[in-house]
Order: sequence, then C-alpha cells, then structure tokens
Amino acid sequence: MSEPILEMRRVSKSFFSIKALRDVDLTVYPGEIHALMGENGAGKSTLMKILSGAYRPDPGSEIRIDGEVVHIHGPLGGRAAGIAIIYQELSLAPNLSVAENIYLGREVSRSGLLARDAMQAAVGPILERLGADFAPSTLVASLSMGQRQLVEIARALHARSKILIMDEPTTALSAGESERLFVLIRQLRAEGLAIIYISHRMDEVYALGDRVTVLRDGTLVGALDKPQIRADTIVRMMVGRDVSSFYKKEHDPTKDSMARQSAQVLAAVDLADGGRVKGCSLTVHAGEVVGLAGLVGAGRTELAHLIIGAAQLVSGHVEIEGKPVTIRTPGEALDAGIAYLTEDRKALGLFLDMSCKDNINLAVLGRDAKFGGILDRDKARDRAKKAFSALGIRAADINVTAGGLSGGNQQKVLLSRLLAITPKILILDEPTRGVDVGAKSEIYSIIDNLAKSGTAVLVISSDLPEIIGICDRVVVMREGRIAGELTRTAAAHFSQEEIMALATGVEHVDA
Amino acid sequence: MPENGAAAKAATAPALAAAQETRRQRTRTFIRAVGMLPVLLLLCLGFHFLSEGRFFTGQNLGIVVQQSAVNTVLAAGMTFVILTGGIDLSVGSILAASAMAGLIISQFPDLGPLWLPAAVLTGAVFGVLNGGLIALLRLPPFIVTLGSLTAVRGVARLLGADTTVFNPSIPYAFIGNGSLTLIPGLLTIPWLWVIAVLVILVSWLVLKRTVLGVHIYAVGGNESAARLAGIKVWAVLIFVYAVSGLLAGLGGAMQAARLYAANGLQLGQSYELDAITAVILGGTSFVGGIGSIWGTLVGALIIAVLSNGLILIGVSDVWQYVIKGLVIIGAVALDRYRLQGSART
Amino acid sequence: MPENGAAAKAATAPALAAAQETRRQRTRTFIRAVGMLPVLLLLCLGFHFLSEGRFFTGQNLGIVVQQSAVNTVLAAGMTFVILTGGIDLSVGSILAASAMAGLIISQFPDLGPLWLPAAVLTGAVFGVLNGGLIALLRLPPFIVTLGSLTAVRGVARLLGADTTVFNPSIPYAFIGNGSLTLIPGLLTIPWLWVIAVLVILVSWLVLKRTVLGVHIYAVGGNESAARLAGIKVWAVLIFVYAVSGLLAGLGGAMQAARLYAANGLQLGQSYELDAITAVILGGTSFVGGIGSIWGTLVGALIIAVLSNGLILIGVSDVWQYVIKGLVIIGAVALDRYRLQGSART
Amino acid sequence: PSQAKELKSIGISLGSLGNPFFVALSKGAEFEAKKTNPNVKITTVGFEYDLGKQVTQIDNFIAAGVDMILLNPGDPKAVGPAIKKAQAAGIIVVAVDTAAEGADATVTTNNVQAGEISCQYIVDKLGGKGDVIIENGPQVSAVIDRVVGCKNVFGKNAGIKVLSSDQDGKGSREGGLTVAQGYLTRFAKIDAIFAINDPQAIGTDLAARQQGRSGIVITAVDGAPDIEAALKDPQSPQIQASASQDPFFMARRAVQVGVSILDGKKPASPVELLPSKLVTRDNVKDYKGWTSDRSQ
Ligand SMILES: Nc1ncnc2c1ncn2[C@@H]1O[C@H](COP(=O)(O)OP(=O)(O)OP(=O)(O)O)[C@@H](O)[C@H]1O
Ligand SMILES: Nc1ncnc2c1ncn2[C@@H]1O[C@H](COP(=O)(O)OP(=O)(O)OP(=O)(O)O)[C@@H](O)[C@H]1O
Ligand SMILES: [Mg+2]
Ligand SMILES: [Mg+2]
Repeated sequence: MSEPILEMRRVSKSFFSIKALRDVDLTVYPGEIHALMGENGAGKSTLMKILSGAYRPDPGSEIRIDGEVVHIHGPLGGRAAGIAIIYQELSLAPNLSVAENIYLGREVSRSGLLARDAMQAAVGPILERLGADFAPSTLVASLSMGQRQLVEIARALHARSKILIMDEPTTALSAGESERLFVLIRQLRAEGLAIIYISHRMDEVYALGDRVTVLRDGTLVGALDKPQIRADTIVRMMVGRDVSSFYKKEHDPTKDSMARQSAQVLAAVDLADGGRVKGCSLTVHAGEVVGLAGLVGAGRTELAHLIIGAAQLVSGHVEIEGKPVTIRTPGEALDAGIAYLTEDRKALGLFLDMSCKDNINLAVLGRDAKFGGILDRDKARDRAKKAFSALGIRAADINVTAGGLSGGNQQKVLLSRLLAITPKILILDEPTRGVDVGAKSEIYSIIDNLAKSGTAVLVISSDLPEIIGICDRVVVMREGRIAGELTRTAAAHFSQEEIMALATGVEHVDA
Repeated sequence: MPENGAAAKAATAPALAAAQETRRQRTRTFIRAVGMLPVLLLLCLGFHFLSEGRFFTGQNLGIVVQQSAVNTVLAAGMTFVILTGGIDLSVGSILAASAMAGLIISQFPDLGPLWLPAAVLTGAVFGVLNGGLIALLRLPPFIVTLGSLTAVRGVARLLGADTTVFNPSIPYAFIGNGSLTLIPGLLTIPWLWVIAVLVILVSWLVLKRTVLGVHIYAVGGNESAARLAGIKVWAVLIFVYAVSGLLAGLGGAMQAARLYAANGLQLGQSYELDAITAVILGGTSFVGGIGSIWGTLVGALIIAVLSNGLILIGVSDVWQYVIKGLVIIGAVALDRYRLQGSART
Repeated sequence: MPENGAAAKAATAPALAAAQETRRQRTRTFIRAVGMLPVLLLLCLGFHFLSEGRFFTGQNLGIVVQQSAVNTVLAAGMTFVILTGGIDLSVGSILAASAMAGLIISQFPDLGPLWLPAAVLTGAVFGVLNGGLIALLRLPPFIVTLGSLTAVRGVARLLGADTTVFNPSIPYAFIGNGSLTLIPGLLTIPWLWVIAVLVILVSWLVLKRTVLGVHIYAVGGNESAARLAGIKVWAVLIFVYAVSGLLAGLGGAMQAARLYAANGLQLGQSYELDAITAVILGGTSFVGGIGSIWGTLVGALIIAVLSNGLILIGVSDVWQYVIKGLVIIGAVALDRYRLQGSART
Repeated sequence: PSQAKELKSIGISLGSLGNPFFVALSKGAEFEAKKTNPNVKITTVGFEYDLGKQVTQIDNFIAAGVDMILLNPGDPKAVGPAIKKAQAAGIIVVAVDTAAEGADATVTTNNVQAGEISCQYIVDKLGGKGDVIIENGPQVSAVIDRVVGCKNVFGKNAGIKVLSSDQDGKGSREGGLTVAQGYLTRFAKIDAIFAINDPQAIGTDLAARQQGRSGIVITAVDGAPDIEAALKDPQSPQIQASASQDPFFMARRAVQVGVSILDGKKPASPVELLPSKLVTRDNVKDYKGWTSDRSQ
C-alpha cells in the first residue's frame, strides 16, 4: 500500500464540558473510499469539521497530510490543505444562485468585476454530471432539499481537492441520484482522490467502502479492511450489541380484523396546487403502512403539504374516514387527526433554542394544560424522559437545547413530538434521514406498532430498501402525478427495480 | 472483542457527564437570566461613591425605581414582541394617545374614575391594530409600527387639539405620586414601582408557566416550524402586539397620573428606544425565541440608574450623552465577555 | 442500469422547466427591484391632481429630488448594513458630527476647502468604530449603534460647544443649493441629487458586480455558511458599517452645504428612521440577504414626495403625521398584495 | 423659608441645550450664580421637550439636594405638581422664558409682544396690505404666544391676508427650508413670512433664494447670532427684522430673583416680563447680541 495521504492522531475535541472526541486516530490512503461509521452523536461530523478547519481540535491532537504535520486554521486553511467537504447540515446561502454558492469564497473576477457568466458556464458541466435538473442561475431558495444537496456536492467536486469528505451526502437523494453520485465517486477514486464517506445506509457502505473506521461515543472502536466489512460486524462495533432483525414488519392489514381492513382512513382525491402537484389521489387504510416513493423533486413533499394544509389547494379534496374535510392549516390537520413529520427538521421542524423537553411536548401542551392554559410541567417532564429512553436519544438531559444535539438525535426528538400526539393518521417525510442503524430499527418497530394499533401511516422515503422493508403498499410519484401503485402480497414483494421503473417512467430495465 | 467493556465504561462516564452538564447548564441559564445584574450593581456602587453617598438613600432609590417604572412597563410589553422576533416602535406614541384619552375622559365629572381603564383600553386597541396588520396582512413589524409611531402621534395631538390637557384632581392620582407603606416610617414603595413589578410578575407567569408562553417562544424561535406544528401564529402575534399596546396604555395612565397632564406632542417621544434598549440589555435576542423578562427589569433599572446617577454627580448634559452611549455599549461588551468565560464560545 | 435511458428522457423536460424557471425568476426579480415604483407614481399623480397641477413642475420636482438627496445617501449606506442583517441607528448622529466637523474646519482660512473630505472622513471613522465593535467583539448591531446614536450625538454637541456653527461663505456651497445645467434653460439637476444618484450607482456596482457584493449578500443570507466558505465575515461587516458611516458623513457635508450651518443637537434627529424606512419600503428584507439598491432609491423618493406633497396641498401639520403613517403602512400592504398576485404565495 | 440660605447648588432644566438660546441662557445663569457663590455646583440638563423627562429631572434635582431650580417649563400648567413637590422639599423654583404655575417667580421675554413687534414691522413694510404666512413651530408656549401676538397685529389690519399658519418648521433651518419650499411652490404670491424663530427664518430665506423669489419680507423672533449675521449680509436682503430676546440677561435676572427669595425677600410681582426690542437691518450694528461679552 502507498503512503497514507492523511493521518489524524490522538484527536480530541471538547465543547466546554462535553468531550465529543477522545484520542481518535484515522488513517486514509489516496485512491480509497474510507467509510466512517458510528451511531448518532458518535463524533463523525465533529472529526470531519476539525479536518476541514471549521473546528479547532484540543491541544495534543496531530494532523499529517502527505506525511507533514499541518495546522489547519479556519475553512481557508482546510481548503489550502487540499480538503473539500460536504457538510451534513446544508450550508448554502439561500438568497444566492447555484453558481454563486458553488463559487462562494473563491469567486472569479475580471478587472475587479464579477465574472458571473464565466462562473455559470463553468458550473454547468458539473451539474450535468450530477444529473441536476436546474440551471446554474437558479436561486437556491427555490430548490428542494434534494436539489440543494446536489448543489453541495457540486461545490465540493468543483473545489478540486486531494481529500474529499462527504458527510451523509445521500440523505436527501433518491436512488437514481445516489447511483449517479456513486459512479462519480468511483471515478474520483480512480483519479487517486481520497474520499471519506459518512453514511448510515449500510448498503452504500458495502457498495463503496474500501475500508471502514468505526467510532463510538467519541472514541475509536477500530478499523476494518475490505474483506472484513460485514454488516453484523460493523453494526456490533457501532452499537455494542447485535441488531437482529433490521426491518420490522409484523403488522399485516390483510390478516388483521376485517373491519379494520376496509376502514379507509385517509383519502386524497385529485389534489393539485396549480404548480408542482398535478392531480394526485391516494388512500391509506387503518393499520396500513403506505410508502410514497419517487425521484427528488417528484412532488412528494408538496403533496404531503397539501394534505395537511401547509400549502394552498387549487383543486381536489381530502377525506377522513370517508367524510370530506376542509383543512386550511396544519393546526386544523392536527385537530382532524393528521400529524406530519417534516423532511427539513432544522428549518421546519425543530426549535433549536428551545429545550428538548419543550420540543417534544410542544404539540400536546394545550391538551395537557391545567385550568385551560397553565403548563403541566410534571407531565411534560415525564413525557420527555419516556421519549428519551424509548428512542434512545443521546443528550445530557431533557433540558439541553435541541440545537446542541447531533443530527440523528434531533430527528428522534422531532419524531417524539409526533408520537406524543397519538394521531389517527401519521405522515412521515423521510423519517430515518440521518438516523443510525440502531435508532432506525427502533423507528421501524415504532411504525410497526403504530400500524398494529390501527394508525394509518404514510411514509415518504427515498430509501428504497426501507420502503420495501416496512410498507404494505407503495405509491410512486413522477413529475407531480401518481405513476403507479404496487401492493405487497404474501406471494410477491415489490422490488427496487419495479419502483424505479415507475419513478423514472422507463419500462425496460437492462440489468 | 472490546465492545462490552467499552460499553460498560461508556455508560458510567456519560451519566456523570450528564449530571455535570445539567448543573453547568443550570448555572448558565441562571447567569443568562440574572444577565446584567452585576453591571447594575457596579453602576450603583460607582454612583454612590462618586456622589458622596447620595445614591443609596431611601429617597433616591425611591426616585430611581419610580423613574424606571414606566419604561419597565413598556419594556415588558416590548419583551413579548421581541421574543416573537418582531419590534414595536409605536409604544411612545400609543402612550401619548392613551394618556390624552385618559385625561380627556377624566374631565367629565361622571366618567372620571373610568379614565384609567379608558387609557389602557385605548392602548390595547392600537396594539390590536398593529398586531392585525402584522399577523393577518403579513406586513413587516418595523414598517407597521413605524407607520403607527407617526400616525398615532398625530392622533394624540388631534385628541387634545395640540394643547396640554390638565386635570389637577384626576382620580387615582396616588398611583402616580403616592407610595405604598410596607413598614410605616421605614419602608415605602412608590405605587408606580408596585405596578411595574406586578407587570413583570404577570409577564413572567405568562411567558414561563402557560402554553401561550411556550408558543410565543416557539414563534420567535422558528416561525415556519411553529406554523407546521399547528400553532396559530397569527393569534400569537396579535396577542403580543396587543399586550405591548395595552402596556403602553398602562404606561400612559401612569405618566398621566404622575404629571396630572398630558400633551400629545411632548409625551413619550422616543420612549421606544429606551424600551428596546432595556430589553436588549436584558439579554433578549433580536431574532426572537431567546430571552427572559427578568433581564428586561434589570435593563430598565440600568437605564434609570444611569440617568439618575449622572445628574446626581453633576455631569453636564452633553457629557451625559457621551457617557450613556458608551456605558450601554460597554455593558453588552462586558456581558459578552462574561458569558464567554462561563459558557459557549 | 437505468441511468442512461432515464437521464436522456429526464434531460429534455427539466431543461425546459429550468428555462421557464429562470424566466419566471427574472420576472420576479424585476418586480421586486421595481418594487414600489407603482406606488411612487400613484402618489405623484395623486398629489399633482390634488395640488391643482403644482406637483409636476420642473421647480417642484427639483425640490423633491433635492429633499430626497440626503436621505437617499443615508439609505444607500443603510442598504449595505441591512443586507448583512444588521442595522445602523447612528447615522443621524454621525451626520451631525460630520457636519459640525466640516463646518469648523471650513472656518479656518487655510483649511477651508478641506472641510468636505474632513466631514466624510469623520463619518467613516465613526462607521469603522461601529463596525469594529460589531464584527470583532460580536456585539449586537442594534445596541452598538444605539450606543453611538447617543454618544456621537454628544460628540457633535461638544464639537460646537453646543451652539450653531455657521459659515455663509463655505467653499463648495454650490453642491448644497446649486444645480447642474444639462440643457441650458430647460433641464437643470440639483447637485445634491447628482451626488445621490452617483452614490446609488456606485452602490449598485459594488453590490451587484463585485466579489465583495456577493460576500455581503452571502453574509446576510447565511452567516455561518459564509464563514465556512472562507469569507472573512468580520471584514465584510466592518466594510458595511464603514460605508454607512462614510455616507452619513457625506450626508452631513451635503446638509452643511445646503444650510451653511450645523447644530450638533438639531441636525439629523431621527434621520435613521427615515433611512431605514426607505430601505424597507424598497423591499430589502430585515433578515438580510435580500434586496436591491434601486428599491432604496424608490423608497427614499416616496418619503420625499410624501413630505413635499402634503405641504403642497396644504394639509396641516398634525394631519400630516396621521396621513404619512397610514400611507407608509398602505404602501407596503399594496406591495405585498401586488407580489402575491404575481408570484409566490 | 425665612432664614437666609447660601446658594450652594442649582439645577437647571431647559428645553434643549443644542439651541444657542438655551446655551446663552445657561451661561447667564452660570455667570450670576458664580457671582453669588464662586463654589456653586451647577447641573444643567435639557428635557428635549418631553414632559415626563422634565418631571424626572426635577425629581433628580430634589434627590441631589439643590437649593434652587431654574426651569424652562415644558408646559405652564403641567409641571405645576412637580414644582410643588420641589417646593415641599424646600427648593426655590424660578421659571425662565415660559411662565409656570406655582413657581416662586417667573422671568420671561414678553413673547406676545415679540410676535407683535415682529409682525407690526411686516404690516408697516407692506403698507397694511398683502399676503402673508405665519410659519409655525413646535407647539410650546413661547411659540404659541408669538403666534398669538402676530395674529393680533395681522387681525387688526384688514388688508393683510394670512395664507397659512399651520405648518411646523421644527424650529430649525432645515425645517424652515423644507416648509418654505412647499409654501413657495404652493403660493405664487407671498409678500411676507413671519417665522417663529431665527433658524426657521434663515431656512426660509435659503429656500426663497434657491427658487429665485425676491421681495418677500421675512421677520422672526430671537435675535440670535446667525440672524445678526444675516441682517448684516447683503446677500440676504429679504431677512429684515427679528424681535430680540436677551437670554443671558433673562437668566441673570432669574437667578437674582431666586437668590433674593432665598434670602427671604419676596419679589414685587411673581412674573417679570422682559420687553423685546426689534433688531432691523438699520439698527443691527448697535445690537449687543447673545454672544457679546456681558460680564459687566
Ligand atoms: N457545536 C456543538 N456544541 C456542543 N456540542 C456539540 C457541538 N457539535 C457537536 N456536539 C456534540 O458532540 C457529539 C458528537 O456530535 P457529531 O455531530 O460529531 O455526531 P455524529 O457522529 O456526526 O452524529 P450523526 O450521525 O447524528 O450526525 C454530540 O454529542 C453532540 O451533541
Ligand atoms: N421549501 C421549499 N421552498 C420552495 N420550493 C420548494 C420547497 N420545497 C420544495 N419546493 C419545490 O417543490 C418541488 C417539489 O419538491 P418536493 O420536496 O415536493 O419533492 P420530493 O419528491 O419530496 O423531493 P425531495 O425528495 O427532494 O424532497 C421542488 O423541486 C421545489 O422546486
Ligand atoms: Mg454527523
Ligand atoms: Mg421531499
């Protein structure tokens, strides 16, 4: 093997009292894809931010690039050392165009004036390689989460680095885009780049990873070479125990009581918003888990927003238990028994400056309140504590602010809020985005239990194995319309290929 | 395999760390809530020393708290507004209009005693108008309340036909100049200050102990998330501007009772700046979602102590400007420095 | 693997969609930039009609643009600041201090002609001080500039020992009261307005055509993203406050040349509110990152037209307050309504 | 207080210290107080035309234990209660420039008379016939009185037509300039403008010169240094007269009256009205202005 391009030795990092990293070592060689694994809050992002210059490590830490000790001061230092990074938390300026974001901090200027056209022209090919369907001049604010993720990737690729860090780059991507990205990553590997890849999706790690380093609670557990990479090994190293059955699906709407089977709880009839969503109908029955699949930008999130009244309906209506209802605001949706988990937890979900306790209790405060408005603080505390242990949320205390949690733990806090409502209908938009394997299986079993107890669940997900693993039925969207529906029968499961065919509109798939 | 050992080891360490963290966080919350208290004490001591012992006398302390009372009440309302990420520039004008309305009513022999609720109500009505425009038409708070800063000032002047309205025998005048005797001959508290403290207490109760309070913080912390979580954002917004208006009305009543008079032009000019300063000095964040009402009280006291102390030690008017400005900047700088030492970077 | 087929098919539709999207976006940007222009025209026409044709006369238009000039210059600086998500409350005070400094220098026979750069420089120095406190000590802009609003006002008064400084023979007086003749006897433009338009043009160039401009927008749009991209956020912040201060200094020079006098206390009182109003009327967002300098120009003109028109049609002072406030609110309401119809919900 | 007391400390609350008038006033007070007691402690503050602030300042003076308060009341009646409170604390309260209810004494320019002579000049100049404007200002009692005086005179002359009197020139050059620009556009024929103070008159003159309007008689009240210069300046012939006040002397009188009350001597009349003299382009060279050396 050649000389390592990157060596991190005894790297530690503390955020005042929390020790996020303790003497972690990491060795990366050129021309390899190095997967960094660990549970939520294990310290993966922190380690990468130290490398990129966003954080400064504690004294005693040592970083060598190409054998030489370097001190990385600030993001500019990271860039100078040949490091490019895709941050886990999107870091784009929404008010700027795609091209401006990609060039941010490295703008091209001619005789003092900005060379906007040249920048846009240079960005075009990269976007094309990624299969992005938007122009370089588009405002980032008008892009969906998935599209924004592509912009982040384009930015990192454009930086032409020696070491490329990708911190969960596919969380907002669906299968098609992800595949395209993997092709690119392999190309870059062939060009001799070192790639550090963080993901909670196991299949990606098998497919891509040349070596794996596993962290737990801020410490190094160990590193594995290609032949040793096996699901159970990695999971055991990460979690410290075996996670046996990963996808859990014990509920069965076809077998459970007949009465419930026929109960159509949610029906969306011909919903359209005059823009992206062009007349979509779907139904969800009691005790059923329905998946909503599609490519990025297919309009799944918009459809969910229409159902819960977060966006304006232009035509169509929603029925609950067979009766048409008018839902104009998310508040009315809650009153009608529909709870919605947003895909954009930072912008639309969490209150980062509020405590986890308040975040978890927010939707049920009114229900719990005494004398028509006085907070019941005991109930709130108990509920938060229960949620912490039920979902294994890793935080010092229920009173810490949600903003200080790692991405996956934030997701769990948000999910706890919805579960507290005990709704009739639950719409989950990318429920396991950024969640580690252990927690994922917890979430799957929660979904399963809810279905067993008669809740109607609609899961929007770009993670096809997940959809296949937990859903009874899949509705596939393509460009704002329902492209088709696949039902799981005892005899035949729907396959990844079937779903992709519907999502892309390409019938024949060459293997 | 090392997992089990590590897990066992990891289990105790986080538990310990968690306990430590909780304690530390509590300290931090406390420091934040206490906010500028050290700065306030420092100022008081400084003035006491420089004024040759005139500061800490019963009479002077009475004057300071009395002077801070109206601003405290306005700043309490402003805290609600700023917690939602908004701003209310119109409080000074609403105060003037409410005082005018109150005094005019007080001159009718039959309606006399109603002047106080009338003043408060006037303020609330203007507040609801502000809130309605902001919440329902989704206009920017700065522009709406700047518009009403101007328009309501005009209304205040129109009410009295641009003259001073005067009523030496206004009912409830005691709230303006009287004191509540707690220990006869020893401890009396100006009624104005009693009102201000009550306002702070009720505000604290609403903000920290009710569902509405959590919703106010939520709207300020992340408005779109609040909307998705089913909170009636418009209702929360109307509420906070109504509270701000109502408290400005109360401030107008307090000012009227204190002066026995009101003038549409000369009352409440640029009070909004003092109120906002008190809130921000108190550690409430401009973006919304972060802050406490106790900080506001301390902020209002700092402003009053500064005005009183500088006169007490005989600083000339011009230098008062310079010093006041520098102390305000110095206070937040000190605060920033202090927080940095104790908590996050 | 489905990639190729899917990609081919997907390529045409999105390309079309992208082109459409770009066009739509351009329309939207244009509407935003044009901003309040319709409101401005409506106001002008209304005043022309009500004043029996006195509004659209060469002389009156000259007066309007002249009256808008100083505010336009201040508002241009304020646009830089608000684009980064900040605010500068001290411009009025800095204007006063700069005018004082300039007039004092102008009284020395030898230094006379240097008064203009001296005034501008004074403003820039105060601006850099503001910026330094905000960028380096990370203090909230509202508090820092509120502090300097007060402190610099004191300095302005100290400079003139609290009296009016006047100089009837101040050099370059023509910029205050003279006009640039473009077509003799037909078209003359007040120098004040020429300066204001130049300031707007240069600001536009900086904001839209330079790297620094992109960085300003980036800092306002997402400060942490800007920091992570290696932008020197502190330098950007110091720059915008320095620009705001410098332009306030220029405004002070313009005011001094116009009035041949300056008074530390009276000059520039609450100019900051007018400047901020112009910026916000012009469609720049308070959160930062969104807005254009052309909108600011329109906003400043609206304010000047409003003041001029109301006097022209003989509305009494008190009612001017009421109407001005309502028109400002009405203007943003109208704008909101217009945007809603044409673009996003 | 019947026993004679020494003047150890004095508090002064004035309209706005940025106004040269009040600066001259505070200098006069200082001069006289120092003459009485060289070690006197003087605190001067401006209340910026905010009633609440003035009452606060009075409270602060009480706390600071001053012997005398020199007050330019924001409102003649409204500060009454605060004055009573100060008197209850044994403090002598003297009002200057504006009368105040309940004050131990008042020394003020006769503002009504000042308005009268300034406007009488206009009437004489116009020969009793013409279109005039009263350029109003902030509605404080001194301004209100001047306008009252002016209206008295104009009312007596049937030939004089007042075109407008409801615009606020804010008491400043800038305000005067802005308001006058509007007036000059609005009215094609204006024969004279009475501005409630000097800065407004100068601003008005600037507006007229800018628009090339001539033949307008501009008068004012105050006799401030800048109007002195304008009256001597051949380039501003339209500014013709100002009814002068003497703030320096006014303040000295006020302190003298206060000190004598402190000594237990009641003044003959509680209100002392100082007459105003008209300064014109003809007699300006003999005028002893606000900044001339008064330490006689
Ligand atoms: N800025 C910060 N302030 C305080 N604590 C932090 C900060 N950033 C990270 N932490 C803490 O450091 C620990 C590691 O977080 P990190 O984001 O590196 O986890 P991660 O492995 O990337 O998890 P995930 O898979 O959920 O993204 C967590 O306990 C987190 O709470
Ligand atoms: N927050 C938003 N602001 C503006 N436009 C948005 C937003 N979210 C989505 N859109 C628009 O709606 C379109 C459809 O996106 P939507 O999120 O509904 O699709 P999706 O199938 O859920 O895709 P994704 O997996 O990316 O979330 C996007 O292409 C985008 O143009
Ligand atoms: Mg992470
Ligand atoms: Mg989506």
